Amino acid sequence: MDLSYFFELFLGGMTRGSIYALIALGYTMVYGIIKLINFAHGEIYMIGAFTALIISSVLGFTGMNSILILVISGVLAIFFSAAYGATMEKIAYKPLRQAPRLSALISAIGMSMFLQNYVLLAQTPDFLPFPALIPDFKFLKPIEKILSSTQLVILVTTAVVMILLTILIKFTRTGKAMRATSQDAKMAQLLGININRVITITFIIGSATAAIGGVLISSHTGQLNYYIGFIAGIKAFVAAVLGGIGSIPGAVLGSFVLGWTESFGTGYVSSDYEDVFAFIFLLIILIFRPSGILGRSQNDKV
Amino acid sequence: MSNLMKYFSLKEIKKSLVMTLWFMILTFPIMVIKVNTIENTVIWRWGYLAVIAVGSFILSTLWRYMMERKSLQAGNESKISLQQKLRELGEKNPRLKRGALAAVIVLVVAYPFATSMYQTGIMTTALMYVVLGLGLNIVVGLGGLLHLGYAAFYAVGAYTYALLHVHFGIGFWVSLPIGAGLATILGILIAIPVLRLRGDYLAIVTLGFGEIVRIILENWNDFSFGPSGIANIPRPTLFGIHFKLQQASVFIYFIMVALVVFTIFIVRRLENSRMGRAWIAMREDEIASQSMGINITKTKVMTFAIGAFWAGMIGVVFAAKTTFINPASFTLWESVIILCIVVIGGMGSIFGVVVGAGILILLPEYLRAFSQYRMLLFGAILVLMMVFRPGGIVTNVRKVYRIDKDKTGEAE
Amino acid sequence: MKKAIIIALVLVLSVFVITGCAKKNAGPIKIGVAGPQSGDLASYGIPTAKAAQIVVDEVNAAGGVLGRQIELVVEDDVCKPEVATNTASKLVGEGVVGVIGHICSGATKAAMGTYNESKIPAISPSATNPALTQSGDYPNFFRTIASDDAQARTEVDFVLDTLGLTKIAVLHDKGDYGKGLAEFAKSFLEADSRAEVVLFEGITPGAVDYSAVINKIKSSGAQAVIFGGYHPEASKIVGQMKKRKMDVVFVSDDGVKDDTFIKVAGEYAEGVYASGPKDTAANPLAKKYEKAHQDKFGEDPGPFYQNAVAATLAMINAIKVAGSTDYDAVTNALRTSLVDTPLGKIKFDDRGDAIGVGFAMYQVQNGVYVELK
Amino acid sequence: MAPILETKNLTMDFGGLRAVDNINFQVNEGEIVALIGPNGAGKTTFFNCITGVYKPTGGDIYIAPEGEKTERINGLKPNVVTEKGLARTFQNIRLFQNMTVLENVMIGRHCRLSAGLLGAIFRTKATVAEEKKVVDDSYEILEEIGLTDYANEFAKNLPYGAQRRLEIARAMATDPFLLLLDEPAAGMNPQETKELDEMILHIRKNNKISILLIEHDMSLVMSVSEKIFVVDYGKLIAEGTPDEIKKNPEVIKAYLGDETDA
Repeated sequence: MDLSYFFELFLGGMTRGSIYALIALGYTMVYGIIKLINFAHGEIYMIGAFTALIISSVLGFTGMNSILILVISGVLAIFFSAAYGATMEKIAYKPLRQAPRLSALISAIGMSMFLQNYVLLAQTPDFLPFPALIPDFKFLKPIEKILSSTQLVILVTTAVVMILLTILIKFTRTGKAMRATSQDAKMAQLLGININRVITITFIIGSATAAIGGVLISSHTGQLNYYIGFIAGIKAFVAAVLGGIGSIPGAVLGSFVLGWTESFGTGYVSSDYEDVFAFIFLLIILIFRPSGILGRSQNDKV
Repeated sequence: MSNLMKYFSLKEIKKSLVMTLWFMILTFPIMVIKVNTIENTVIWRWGYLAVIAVGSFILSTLWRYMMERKSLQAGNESKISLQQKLRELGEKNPRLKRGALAAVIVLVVAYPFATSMYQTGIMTTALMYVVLGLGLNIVVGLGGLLHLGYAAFYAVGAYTYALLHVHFGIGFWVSLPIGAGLATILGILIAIPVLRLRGDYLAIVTLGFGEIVRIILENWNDFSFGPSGIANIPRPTLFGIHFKLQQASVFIYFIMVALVVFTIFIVRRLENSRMGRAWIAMREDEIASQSMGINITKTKVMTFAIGAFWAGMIGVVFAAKTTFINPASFTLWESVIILCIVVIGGMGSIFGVVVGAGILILLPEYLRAFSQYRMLLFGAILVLMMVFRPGGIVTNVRKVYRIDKDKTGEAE
Repeated sequence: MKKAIIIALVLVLSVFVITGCAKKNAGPIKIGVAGPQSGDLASYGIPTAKAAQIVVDEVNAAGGVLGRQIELVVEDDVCKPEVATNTASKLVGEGVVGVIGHICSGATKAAMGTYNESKIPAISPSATNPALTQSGDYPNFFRTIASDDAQARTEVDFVLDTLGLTKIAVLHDKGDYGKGLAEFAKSFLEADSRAEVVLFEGITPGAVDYSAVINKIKSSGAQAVIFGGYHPEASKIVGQMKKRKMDVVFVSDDGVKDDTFIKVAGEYAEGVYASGPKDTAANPLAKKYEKAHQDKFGEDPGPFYQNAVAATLAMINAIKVAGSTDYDAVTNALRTSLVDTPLGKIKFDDRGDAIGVGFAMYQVQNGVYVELK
Repeated sequence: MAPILETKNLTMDFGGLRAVDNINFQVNEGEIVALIGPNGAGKTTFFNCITGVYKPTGGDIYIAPEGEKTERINGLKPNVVTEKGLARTFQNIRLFQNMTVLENVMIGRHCRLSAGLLGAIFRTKATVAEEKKVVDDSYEILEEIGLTDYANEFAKNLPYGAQRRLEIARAMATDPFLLLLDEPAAGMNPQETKELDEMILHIRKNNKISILLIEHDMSLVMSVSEKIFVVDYGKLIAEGTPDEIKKNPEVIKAYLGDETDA
């Protein structure tokens, strides 16, 4: 066994995992509150990335400092993604609260197609290079072969976002309202919680984390097009389910486990079947823990 | 119509203006600024802002009007479904029913002769999706199991025929039952490990299963010829007669008509049988149905298997129709489109699936005039359809049993 | 009841038989253009439609061919085989005498059967799958681009002979094009005693990160990577390899020999090798049609534009030489009559490949692809 | 009289929580037995153990239908338990909402029928006859319960009281020797409760079914049951005739005391 090879795969899996995690967090939050597989979540991530690309290239012409560009375009990406998320909820999901769950799923699929083609038509179907907004850190020079500064930023951001979300949900009023809504929306409403507001806030937060993901991941891969949200969304969904959908630490853990599965599967077997490993692993986990690694078992009350 | 006037009141106009402003902000970066980081150019398209402004003003007003209409309608529950109306009409006038039936038959038979080969091809595709929709309807609509990997069974059918032809020279008619049978077996195999999973967990695992099948077909060259696919698959023959292109397309059309009739016949019989009732009971309440003596394991495996059967069968037809298959035809989107047919049409309803397939398959074809806006409109239509008619176009009606009063009287 | 149906049927049928009788007229000669016009691959199909339009406008302005005007019928196949069969039957129904297209190999294979039975020749500017010409199943198929195996041969020869590298990793994107090419490269390498294939793997397009594959390349000790696929994946892989300071030569294909690759990969693109059609920039016809595109559409032409111009010119020339739109005469003319195109003077061999259309190796030097002589 | 249902030291743990604690319990043939206790005492869990929804963690459950051997049914699947002749209703109504009333009852007959896939497709003689019989039988049950007017309505459109009765009709359709009713009177008005009272007695008389019920409505419990078991915190604290239970100080303390508070 070559230990350094193992270690490199481990780190690579971790990078992948943290990328998935940034998207999976939003997925899992929305699911936790309204039990909807938000198929269009990946598109929000894509729109965040696109907004950052647009803003940063406009600012690029002004010759602004690159850190400032990163901050401004990041903030605007978060703002616009959140706005898209909230608007999408109002249009495509809110009228369907009482409808069969499959209807909401189809509405989400429709939204996903709409947003993809909206960006395709308004911008371009081609891949565009995404500027390297994150500078190379000097202190990473000795280990740059193993860990790039973008990777480090992604890892740190994932950790910070997860901690902030956990604090938000555990300790704030809004968080309590969210938990109450996810447990029993009807009851929460009776207790005077404005569940419409809670759901909107959830979408805003979920979309904001997706936007952060969009900006960071695009700087990591250096390119984007209108379609990047689809695969990333599916993977994040798998990660969220793996960890136990609805659970925030679960989403992060699930993402890392998925990242490692893919990384080790590729490294020790073959990348031909990368996704197959991921899905088979998911299946095995679900057979033994039908609610995911950290998911609460949802026994029906009889 | 009179309450439409109120949307011209100051208050409503103000609401629309707020929405307009919101959408102008929302769409600003993506609509107005077009960047090209390859050429390093930025184009400002202020004109689009005006389009967005006018468009969202009108749409926002229209939206609120429609929403209000919808909530008004929600009040009166006694909405009779289209299917029920038709059925009642048919019962009242048996002659009308027979006449309509005859007209439909004439239309169906005459269609390929009246139109071009292209139109026949499109209609054949639509008919294929009718059967696929009916098959998935058993799993999703009747069994209540959210299945996102249905295209895998479709692929099994297509590859069965293609590979049987390549290796053994076996023809269409022999492959048809084999393809359906293999898909059924695969349906059973996938059902067993996922028995314990519910709802969305089932959805993601079936999605994964569909992807696994596709990836295997892509990677395992020795078996499936990989991504370059299998070409020159023969079209169906009739008693050894090979048809010319035009005739063959008409022939496949009639094969599909026959298969649609066959499917509707079987599915109708199943849905009102002991087994069909068990499927619906499982959909309605798994625990209660188990407590009423239904073997959930067996029922679930059955829905998966029978659902897969149709996909396998149509897969064989698909291979024969396109004469070329590769794994790219069996992606997740394929499964999603079939699911959309079931849900848009109206879950659990045969008539609904027929309508859904018609809309979803023919609409994009006729939306071709809008070429690049096609998928955009398609997405928007899916959302609007669900928002304004979440139960699908056709709401399902259960069989009405007539009881022979005298008989039960005797039994007492 | 039954009787009524039968009578109705007979009536309906007879009406169709009467009206359906062939109506032949001496209107314009119709030529079909098939390829993706919408969806994510539209950027590969639209340039072909534009090329055909430019050539046809020019011919029509000069009085057409055989005294008749040419009319283009553009149809969308979204690059999907199942759609392509419908597209093909639509074109057949329109009465086209020849087709420029299709663009993607899979869609082409699905459509060719329909054209073959209807005796219509098709010239593709971009379908590179070797089986299209080598299997003998598509006698009516021609193309103005060289096939994948020729390209793989060029790449392998370059790596072994010119660069003198022997330990080679072959990667592909699991797609029709990329995997086919990679498999040819692998088999050529294995047939050569000098070379050793240390890794053969497919990567997943659209994946967010390729570090695991890159680690694998690193530990395999490969001196060169031959990649079959398109530029988005190539730029991700090259970028991540360079970031890790890996000193491995990257050789790729026509899907990467695209200026977009250089723009997307930026500094990391420097030194990358790619095979591509021989440089035609010096060809006067290529210059002429490039300018025509600029004049008409105000932008640079897209991928396969010159190949499509060549295909259209060849088709029209064949009709002219044949003196009719008869299938046998036209295909014979395609095989025998030399035509001047942006790709040089070409005609087609018995299998349908254009003679004289081949590949050259390019390298990114100072941000542009430079042909290596 | 031999017990047709008997539990010996039945125990059910959820993690650290013991919901059912060593309960010994019998129902004799033809009896109407009530199981009472404060909310959360473990009554429904006890039901779920017997009917196979939960697998008990300790003890045994035996059934001995008339003329058959005693059989241990621990951990059998709910549908198998139902086949063996125990049928239940649910505290929170679990009807098949989008099926008609008649179909709901027909589902109850499911385990007594045999038509399979081929039978359904080819409409064999046996299947047609069976289908006809199941419709007739189900209709008969609806008549007995008084729901014939609603036969072709969706279950979800029924008034509340009728939904409760439909649950009982559906359970009866499985042809049980013992009917387990989980709070059948919950949410009913006194008039409806009184009708329920008569119905329960009628069912026993007419169909020779024994009945075990969980109930909060004391008037119903006292008037229909012959034997009452009282549980509190998962433990059996008393058993006896209604009169005995009324006088039992333990029960008054644990249960009736609670009631008067509320």
